[in-house]
Amino acid sequence: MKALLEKLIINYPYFFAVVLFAIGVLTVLTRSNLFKKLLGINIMGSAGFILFIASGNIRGGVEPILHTSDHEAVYVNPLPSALMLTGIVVSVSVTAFALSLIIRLYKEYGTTDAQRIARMRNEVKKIDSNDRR
Amino acid sequence: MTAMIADNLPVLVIIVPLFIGIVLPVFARRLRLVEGMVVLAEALGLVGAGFLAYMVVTRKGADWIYQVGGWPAPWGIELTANSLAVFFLAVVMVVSLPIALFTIGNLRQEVGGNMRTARFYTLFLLLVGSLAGMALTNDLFNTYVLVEVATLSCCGLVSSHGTPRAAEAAFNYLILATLASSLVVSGIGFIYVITGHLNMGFASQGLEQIWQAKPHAVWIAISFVLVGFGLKSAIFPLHIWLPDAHSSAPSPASAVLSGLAVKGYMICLLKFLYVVFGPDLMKEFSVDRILVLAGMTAIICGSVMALPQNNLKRRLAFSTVAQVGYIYLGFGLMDINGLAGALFYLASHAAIKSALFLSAGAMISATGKKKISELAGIGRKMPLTASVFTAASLGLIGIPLFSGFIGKWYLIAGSLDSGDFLPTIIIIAGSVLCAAYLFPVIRVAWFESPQQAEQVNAEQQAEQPDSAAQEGSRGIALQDEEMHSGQQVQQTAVYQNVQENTPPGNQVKDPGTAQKLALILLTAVIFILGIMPGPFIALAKRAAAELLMLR
Amino acid sequence: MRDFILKRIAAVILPFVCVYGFYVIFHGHISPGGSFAGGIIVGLSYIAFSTIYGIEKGRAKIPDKVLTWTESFGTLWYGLMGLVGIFKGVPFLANKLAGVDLGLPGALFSGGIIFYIGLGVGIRVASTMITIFFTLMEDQS
Amino acid sequence: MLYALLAILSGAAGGLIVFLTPKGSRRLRSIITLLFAASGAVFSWLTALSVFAGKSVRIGFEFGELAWSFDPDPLGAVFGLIASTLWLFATVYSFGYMAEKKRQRIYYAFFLISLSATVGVAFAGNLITLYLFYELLTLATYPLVIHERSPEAARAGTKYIMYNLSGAGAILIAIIITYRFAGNPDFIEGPVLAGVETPVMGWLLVMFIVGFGVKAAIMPLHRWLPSAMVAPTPVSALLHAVAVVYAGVFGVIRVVYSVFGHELAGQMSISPILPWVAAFSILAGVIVALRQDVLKRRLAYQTVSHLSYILLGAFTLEPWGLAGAMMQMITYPFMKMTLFFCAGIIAEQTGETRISRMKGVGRELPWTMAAFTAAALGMVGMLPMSTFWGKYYLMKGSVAGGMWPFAVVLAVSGLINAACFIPVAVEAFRGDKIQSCREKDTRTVWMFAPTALLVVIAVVTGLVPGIVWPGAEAVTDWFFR
Repeated sequence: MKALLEKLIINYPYFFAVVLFAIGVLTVLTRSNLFKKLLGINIMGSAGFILFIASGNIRGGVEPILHTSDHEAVYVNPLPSALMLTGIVVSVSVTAFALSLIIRLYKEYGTTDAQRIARMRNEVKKIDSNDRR
Repeated sequence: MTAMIADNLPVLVIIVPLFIGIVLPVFARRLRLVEGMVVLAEALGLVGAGFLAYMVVTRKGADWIYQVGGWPAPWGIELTANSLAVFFLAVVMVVSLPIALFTIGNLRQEVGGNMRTARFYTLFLLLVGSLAGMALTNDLFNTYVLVEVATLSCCGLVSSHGTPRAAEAAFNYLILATLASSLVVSGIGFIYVITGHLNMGFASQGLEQIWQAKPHAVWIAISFVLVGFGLKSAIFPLHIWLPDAHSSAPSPASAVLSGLAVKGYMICLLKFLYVVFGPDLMKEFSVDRILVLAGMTAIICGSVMALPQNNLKRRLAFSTVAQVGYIYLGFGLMDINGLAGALFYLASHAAIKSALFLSAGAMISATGKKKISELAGIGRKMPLTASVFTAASLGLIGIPLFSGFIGKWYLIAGSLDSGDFLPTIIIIAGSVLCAAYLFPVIRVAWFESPQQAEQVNAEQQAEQPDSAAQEGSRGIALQDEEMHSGQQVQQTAVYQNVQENTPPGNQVKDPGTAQKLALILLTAVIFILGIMPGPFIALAKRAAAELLMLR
Repeated sequence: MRDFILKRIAAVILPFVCVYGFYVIFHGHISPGGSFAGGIIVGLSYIAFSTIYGIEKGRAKIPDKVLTWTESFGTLWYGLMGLVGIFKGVPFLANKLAGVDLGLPGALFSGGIIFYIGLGVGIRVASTMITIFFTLMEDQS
Repeated sequence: MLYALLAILSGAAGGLIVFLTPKGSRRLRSIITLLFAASGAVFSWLTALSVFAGKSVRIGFEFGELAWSFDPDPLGAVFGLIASTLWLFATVYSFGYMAEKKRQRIYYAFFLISLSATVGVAFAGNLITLYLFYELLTLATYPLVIHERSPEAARAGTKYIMYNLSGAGAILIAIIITYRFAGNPDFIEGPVLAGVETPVMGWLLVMFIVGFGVKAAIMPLHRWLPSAMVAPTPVSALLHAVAVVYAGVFGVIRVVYSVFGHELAGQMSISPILPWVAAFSILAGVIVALRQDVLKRRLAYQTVSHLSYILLGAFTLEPWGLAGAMMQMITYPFMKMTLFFCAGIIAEQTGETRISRMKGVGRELPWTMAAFTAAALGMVGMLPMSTFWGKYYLMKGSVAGGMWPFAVVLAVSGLINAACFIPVAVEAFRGDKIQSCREKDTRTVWMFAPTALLVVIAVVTGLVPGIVWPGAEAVTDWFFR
């Protein structure tokens, strides 16, 4: 038990990643508000980023910028951070796109609740076909 | 100059569509120019893919590895032009060229506005470029980025109609696809944490050495990747986004989504499983059995769910769910015939499903009707379109002379080789069910006149009471399109009164020349793959052998 | 927002914000940050201008056409920089191999084509942020 | 030899040309149809004659691993001959039957294309070609089944497709297994699986027989056949009593004699069961037929029974049995088509389809009912009719193979057949005239002429069986050489 706890404390970024991931998934799947879904997605994405970035971290390492004086220093792995920058770009575009979709839906239905939208869509269709008749 | 191009072909095939696509919005006012550039990009891509395939096939010995920026393997990004890559590249280019042709001249009406059309083309070419990249890349993170580009392009294509329905479908797709991306990136993260490499070859070597020490981490990585790509490629229980998304997109977009995008994710999954984890690890963690099981479930469930759909595009979308199952089944067989069959089936389904969606789209946009029962007698008004639809349907069912037959032949051979008889039966049952959901369409299109359709509709209506109240949930709403057919019948009757007064075939006729050319090209592909599968199946077999014997 | 103080302060600060954004873009290869972060700062400076002085005024400053051009050619610039390697007979995006002078580590003009690529990416990011902002605003109104 | 190819292609070419004929031109369409059906028959005859003369008529195409070849042996030649000849009769009958019906163009087009597919099945030189045309036959006949365009027809069509594609699926699996063990050699080079050891031999045979058995309407797999009777009468007569179901029967014989060979099949533990399956179909089919009131349905179930006669003969694995099967195969369709044609004439002239309401039909249509009576006698297997000889050799084969119970089965079946049809014929001549009979016109002539000719042929071949015996002999000699 103690060993497990120690492991947990040493690897706390991973633990947080898992927790964040769970929160994100839960939010996406259980909330019917579109904004909350979007937030869940972003939280989930952050979990992935943390996982990646934490993997590059080395205890006592220095930032990976070339210091001419100190060749012996242990550098933090910069690759995961660089990669996650790309990931963040992707996540930004996803968010922007999703927001524009949400706005589109809000303009149409006046709500951001997924279930309500589904219900209203069915009603709208009914009215439409009645009109046509 | 030629040497310059030939040496850099792997990267050029990717960047030419990408960069041509990106500058398109600038020329939005001159739509002709935009269309010309799209076709040019596609043609260049096709020529490049063909030439690359030729070079790879004639090349002796090891794969052609292209180092981007000249950086060697563990640090730089590699592009590997092996048999699998050129096979999928050829599929992408051959199928996307007709789709691009099909959009010429009639996309503007469907999407609305020059700028929107140009942006549609941008997304289309981005998707094509990223699919080409997925085929070629040998880097885990690069794969993720390309997958994301493809996913965003797909979402954009789905929502390009601009209707609230499309926006909703696109949003659901976006949420689930991003969930899948998070899973994939976490899976890649795990692989990176375990091995310290992002290059597929190095990661694979690392996994081989270390997996026994960390079986749980490897298992988590495998399952993340499997579920992530499974969600993106719509394997059965994870397919819920697909019918809405694929049926509410404009038909060229549906064609490219169902025909190619889904396949790209499957190729990624294939590379992750076979190249990164390797066949041994797959067997160790019974991934092969999971794939076979998932494939079989998808075949049956997808087909059964397609049966009650009355909306033509929804029926086709559910059919995609079923057909994805065949390919997964082949991936899981771990047998050279099965794997080659799956790859061939992938190619054939790409062509067939594109042809189906395009011809269905042509029918729908000509008549303005979406339901199968309303398309009665369309065969006489749009003979070419309906013929293409019929040929593609027969191909999907697996009639000899069409490409689907060859794919099924090798899948069955593979499943017999693997010693399990159940997949074989499922494959056959799948084609019978496929006939069950496609033959009614053919019958209605060719052999029914509108008056009879009305009668049949009325009878069915009497049998099935309106079940609108029970439906509601957006993701699982299977039949929501056909709930109100009662009102529709009345409307059809009005329409027919009009029709009887005006001479038939007045407005409804085959689409324009470019569209016809696109449909004919796709049908030709289906036939050529069916009658002379030799070189393609040889390439698929080579790819399968490379995947299986990599270790 | 028609707040006088805000407008005055913005008038003073925003040019510096914009310049800072370009600073971050140009120093991407030698310090933390880079073209993405810098591009966002540039874009945000403009977005702040539009929010404070009104959308119409913001739009007038940068027409749609210009946005489209910068967006497309920011990326195309990246591609062209990549093609330098191909024209020199070495792989795509090659830097040192293509014979570009890498300069001294730590100097501004070092890192070969990275500097120029960063410029293209920064412009693209900035214009994309602005486009996204306008798209969202447009939908709301 | 181009004859085989021409025989196959003439149907398809004719079908396409008929498609292109303008809407009103009935006469032109009829001429084209007749012309191409006749050319199909002529070329089939020419091919068959060369085959009987021992010449090689092979035509082959190779694409990658799939090789298509047309290479009829005597069995294929006989089947092609029967099918294409009877097609002529059915075509002429159609001119009368379809004259006032809708959608003739589509009808004649697919009628001709089906000829192509059937001849293709007959002349197929290897398993893959056989499979191809077998599938094409299903597809080409589908539009004919749903020709009425009623919901009932649509359901029947779906059922038809489902059953036949499932059967084809079983065949496909079996073909792939065979292919992996033995490649794809021509049938003419002797049994495909001779000298090949496979661990799944029994299953293979079962799969093949189940697959072809769907079209051959072996009893539990027959259900599509009665529902396919919604099709127009010439289609029922030709396709669902002869061509399509014969394709199934032909496939079974092919598998037993050309894929396995009678020696190998004889060694398999499953082979003694097979004749019993056929015997079950014979009795069950005809008993169910007895209970049907709709004439066409009764005929359909009786078809189920009679197809199994042929299978029974083939499953005895005896020369005499096979000879009987071939005699039955050659002679039976004449009688069966007569029955269907008569049923069609009755339905067209009086509107009656139910047996219970056919009293007195003979007063109105004496010649039709005379032909019906003759055909009914043929079904029973009485002497002046050619079917007697089929039954005779079948019984001989059963007894020669030491399987005398099957002779009893055949005899009992003959009695039940008598109970099926003789009362109908007798009742038709009793009672009052039917009120609702329509005037006879040229249509009746077109319909009656082929019927009468069929009866005449049946009587002549019955009296002089030597006309058809060489066909049966050639097949028997070929497989038991």
